[in-house]
Amino acid sequence: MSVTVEIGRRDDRPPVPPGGAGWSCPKCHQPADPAAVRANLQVCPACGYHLRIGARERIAQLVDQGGFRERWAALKTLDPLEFTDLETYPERLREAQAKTGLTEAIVAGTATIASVQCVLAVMDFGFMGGSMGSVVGEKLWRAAEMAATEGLPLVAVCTSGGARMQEGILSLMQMAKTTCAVDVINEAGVPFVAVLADPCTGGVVASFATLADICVAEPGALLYFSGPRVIAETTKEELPADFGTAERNLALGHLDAVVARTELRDKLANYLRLLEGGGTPERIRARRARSRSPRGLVDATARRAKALAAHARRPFGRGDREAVYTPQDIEA
Amino acid sequence: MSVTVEIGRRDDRPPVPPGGAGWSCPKCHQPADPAAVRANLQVCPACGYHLRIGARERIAQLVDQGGFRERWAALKTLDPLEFTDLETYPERLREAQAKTGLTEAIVAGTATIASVQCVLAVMDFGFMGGSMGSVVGEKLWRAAEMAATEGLPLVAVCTSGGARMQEGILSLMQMAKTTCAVDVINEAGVPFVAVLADPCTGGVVASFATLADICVAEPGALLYFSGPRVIAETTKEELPADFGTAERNLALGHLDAVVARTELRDKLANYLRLLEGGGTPERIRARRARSRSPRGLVDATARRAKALAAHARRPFGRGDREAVYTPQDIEA
Amino acid sequence: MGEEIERLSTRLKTLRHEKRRHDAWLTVQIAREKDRPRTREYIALLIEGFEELKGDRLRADDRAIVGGLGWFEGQAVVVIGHQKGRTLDEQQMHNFGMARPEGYRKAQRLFRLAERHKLPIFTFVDTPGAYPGIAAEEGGQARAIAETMRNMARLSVPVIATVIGEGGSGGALALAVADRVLMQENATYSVISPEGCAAILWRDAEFAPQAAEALRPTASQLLALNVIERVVKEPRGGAQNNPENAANEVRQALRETLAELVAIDPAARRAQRRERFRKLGAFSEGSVAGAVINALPSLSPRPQRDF
Amino acid sequence: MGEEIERLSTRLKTLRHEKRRHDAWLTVQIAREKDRPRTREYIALLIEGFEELKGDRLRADDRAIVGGLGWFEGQAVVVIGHQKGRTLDEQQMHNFGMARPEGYRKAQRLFRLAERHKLPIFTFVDTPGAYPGIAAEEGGQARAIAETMRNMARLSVPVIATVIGEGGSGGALALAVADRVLMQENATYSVISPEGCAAILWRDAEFAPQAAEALRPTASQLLALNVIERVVKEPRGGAQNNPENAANEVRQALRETLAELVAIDPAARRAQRRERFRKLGAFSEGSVAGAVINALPSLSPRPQRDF
Ligand SMILES: [Zn+2]
Ligand SMILES: [Zn+2]
Repeated sequence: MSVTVEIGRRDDRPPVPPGGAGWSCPKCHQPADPAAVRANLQVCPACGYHLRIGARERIAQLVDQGGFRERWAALKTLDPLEFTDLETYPERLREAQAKTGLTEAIVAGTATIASVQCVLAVMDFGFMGGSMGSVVGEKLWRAAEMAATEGLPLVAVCTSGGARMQEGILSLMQMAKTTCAVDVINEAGVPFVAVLADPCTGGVVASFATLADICVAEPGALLYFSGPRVIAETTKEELPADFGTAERNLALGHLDAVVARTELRDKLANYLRLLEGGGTPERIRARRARSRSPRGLVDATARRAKALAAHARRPFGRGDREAVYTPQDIEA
Repeated sequence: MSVTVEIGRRDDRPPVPPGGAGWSCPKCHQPADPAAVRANLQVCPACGYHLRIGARERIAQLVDQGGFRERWAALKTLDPLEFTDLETYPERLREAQAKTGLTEAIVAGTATIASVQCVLAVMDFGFMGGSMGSVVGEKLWRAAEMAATEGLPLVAVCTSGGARMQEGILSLMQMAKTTCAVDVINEAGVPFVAVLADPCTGGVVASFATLADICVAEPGALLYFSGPRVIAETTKEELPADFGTAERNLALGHLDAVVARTELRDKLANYLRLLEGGGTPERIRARRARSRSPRGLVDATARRAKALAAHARRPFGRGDREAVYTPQDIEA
Repeated sequence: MGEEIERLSTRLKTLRHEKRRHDAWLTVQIAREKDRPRTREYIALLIEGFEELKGDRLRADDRAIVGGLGWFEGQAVVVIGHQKGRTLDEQQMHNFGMARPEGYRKAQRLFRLAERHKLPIFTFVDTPGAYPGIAAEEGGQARAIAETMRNMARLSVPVIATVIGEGGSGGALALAVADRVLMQENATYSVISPEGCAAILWRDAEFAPQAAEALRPTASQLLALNVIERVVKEPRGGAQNNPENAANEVRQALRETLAELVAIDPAARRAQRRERFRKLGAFSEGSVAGAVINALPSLSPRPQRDF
Repeated sequence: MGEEIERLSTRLKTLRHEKRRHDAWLTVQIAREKDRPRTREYIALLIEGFEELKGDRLRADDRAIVGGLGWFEGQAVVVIGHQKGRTLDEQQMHNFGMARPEGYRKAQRLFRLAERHKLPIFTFVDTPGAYPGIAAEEGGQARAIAETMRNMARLSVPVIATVIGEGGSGGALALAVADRVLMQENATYSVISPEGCAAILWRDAEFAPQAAEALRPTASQLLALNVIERVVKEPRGGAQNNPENAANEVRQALRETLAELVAIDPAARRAQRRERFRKLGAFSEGSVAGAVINALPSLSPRPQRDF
């Protein structure tokens, strides 16, 4: 039922940073060569400002060469509420599709990140503000289910303005649905790592994204449930200048780390290997067999190969169980 | 091995409030008839100030007539560290025993509280400041184990200045030991209710006492881990006037309720019945059989009898399990 | 005559449309009605021997959420609900039913209590939404809501949520990841308030009635979308006109629903709860003819009452 | 001659007593030595690919406790420890290793991560005690410590605690409800600081050396009391004189202890952990002759080293 699409190591249509040839950083205003900015993963070489990137470019940055197979690309949103504001929902969808070349605000599939196989789901803020409707929820569910079934870790790169109002209550229900998807993951004992990119707000940050085993954000990313405008209108409180930034969230205990985009790929691979370090010998053997496939090891560095070997050595001992969670396992 | 002692409904040596015949409240300074104060459970009739009471008087206030059998009374503290400061530890123990008529800072046994059978452990601040040493820890362990084994709820009335320094590291270890005792209780799925009386501090409030299913305190009770003197010395911070009070702790989310001593008995019975309301039909039948013994129902009021009947009706449904906890069940 | 038919048909369509809008907006008004019974009123009318249990065991007791233990028809239950209050003083004390992270964490710790002692859980949903304050945000509002949902999803005990007023956004859903969601006839439940939706999509909050219509927030509409299981009748004009009668309708719905849930094995109940939320959504899986998944029943609004 | 024997014998007793006091107090000084390696140093020396994981997921990241994931000899482990810091700036940043409730809750959430992914846990204990501040108290210090202990007790994964400096009171114990407790030769572990004990019992903090002797806080004394399982050797004069060597001793102890624990079934391991703490205490059960329970081995302090 699902359609698979190959995306190369480098996106063949990388978004040129705003301004084209005469680009200068929106933060530090330093001019830079767009090609150099692209080569620096769309991060300003002068000040480290992280530009927003689309789902396909993100995938290209993270995965090994040829290391992504898209799944569930045929899933299409319906218009269950026949929603019309100033435009109809189908009109808005068509515009978003034309603008991004995507069918929905999320792209998901199987991936290899620095030789570690995983399921990867990446959101795209350019598609209706990365809003979460039925298709985003369903793809996340399927990604989680595949991770659980195949014993693969799940990586989600999240950027979203929140729920998709045009699907009304059903968009709200995606918060519960994706939360249940995390429960599926936890029950299977497979790792789940979330990367929050600018901006990540509303229903996404208040559901699956912040329930990951490890939750990191890109520098400067804005993260909040209620936005500054709503807060100001409702409470008249004055917001701190760095309200909602990744750095502030880190200090407030809500993130494991802030990770620069240039380090993200290696960090993700290390996180995944470490979290799998406690799996059963069976699972590790299975994983190892998969990782030995030629493609998986193409660009593995010596360090990674060493970690992989160490990973395989790891005996955990007897009595280790696959299913970690029980119905009674209500944790904070 | 354990010795049982009967304590009557009313203590035959009730502590006269300080000042004897000419008593006046240490808080509101209103004079009152000592007998009236005793009849009011050692609570000032004018302002509601709760006087400190010893373990035996507390038990007499809480249990039904003839409804307490002391257990483990023969447990005696050793002097494992041969501890000597200005006095030896054995000397301090003898003084405390002479002063209180107790062998240790805790009295424990089986009890009937407003017709509800339970295991009851009551601390005594008069015995070396209610400090927790090896015997306090062991009695709590045995009380918890009996509760778990017999399917009885545990009620602990806690008042303590903290760990007993004269037992050195072994007193510290009682924090871990009593915490493990709570785990025994939780694993068995039996209710545990703690009452914090003035003062309850240090190692007791940082171990079993605050891990109860329901944790209430008496009005005005002081509750803290580190005391005002230590805080002032270490941090030079100025303490709020109501620092550590039960009322402030309630507002800070650390207590379920503040319960006046005059309502404590009925509240405890209601809490225990409610928490047992989800037990298996088998356990309820067993409890009901016990509760039907003549003594158990002697002073049951119509309301209590009704609640008891309702309690027995309660069908929970299939698939209900005795052991609620699994090793994986790490909760907040 | 064909022209006249067309003209009348258009007119009828317009009128039906206007009636839908009127009905949706009217329901929003009733759901917010100041005198409407709140969680505490329902607790007083439905629960015997209620013992309130306060606090999140971390740093605060959030009065926008009330919780405790009590007897429902002889069965001990844990009850948790948003509390709005009726008078202005009460409303301020309860922060208009807008919970902070501390409130959601109080709910979580009461879930654990229920789970440990195998007590069914009733939640009452009545909130404009989670509180959008700086301290609430920085105290982890997002994750508090997410965790509350996840912990509800994991419960092995039966959970029934009843929407009794406004079911506003994630702040409402956090108490509604239940086995069954009941909803009073005049309650609403939506992803965003009509005013908020209008301000964003129409760029003018005055279009709230239009947004209310578009969001389909009423009980009968949500029943058609499978988002709730049951509409609970209210006295004519709304629950505030006869709270006892309203409570009796809720009581009957809770009794029947609980009996249904108790008959299910806990593990199966939990699996079904997850499946319930898994199924919510409307999408098709392209290329394959007839492979439309999660198609919905007709949404044509049925008239619910006459005013 | 009998008189001379008595005189010499008394003199010897006094000298031995003074030596014990001297040794205890000296160990307290070494345990607090500013240049002594701290948790971060041991992580750097023992753990490969360490990834620090911050935050309690509630409201703060307490820098008095550091935690994360890393490889220990090819096995992924979760590491959690008090962090004191060495320079004054570092010490202030880490609040001298005195954790707030946020720190203990960070430890708890890392326990959950370890449990979910079946990773063994290493803790490093090095704190004068939990932070005694108003906000810490009011933020639930007492329950945070209690919960941390309970959650450690419940873990099904292996847990090894190593006391590497000061093991001060409940704030230390909160990270030491472990399957095995290791302790460096010059570390201390006690219910209260010698100064605090002296201030209360001698009514004068100047009697700290006397209190240090009375509390028996040294590794060899605690081994005799069954409070720890193993004394880890240090380089002559203390770990600060050769951190690599000190770390290698810790590495060997951790390796051997982990191997021992991994061979035990998780449920049995958890039961044994509970039993370990259950047995700690010294009491007799009166009337019955010979019924002395938990009698201890001789406490006569054995000389550990020459200075
Ligand atoms: Zn720049
Ligand atoms: Zn008075």
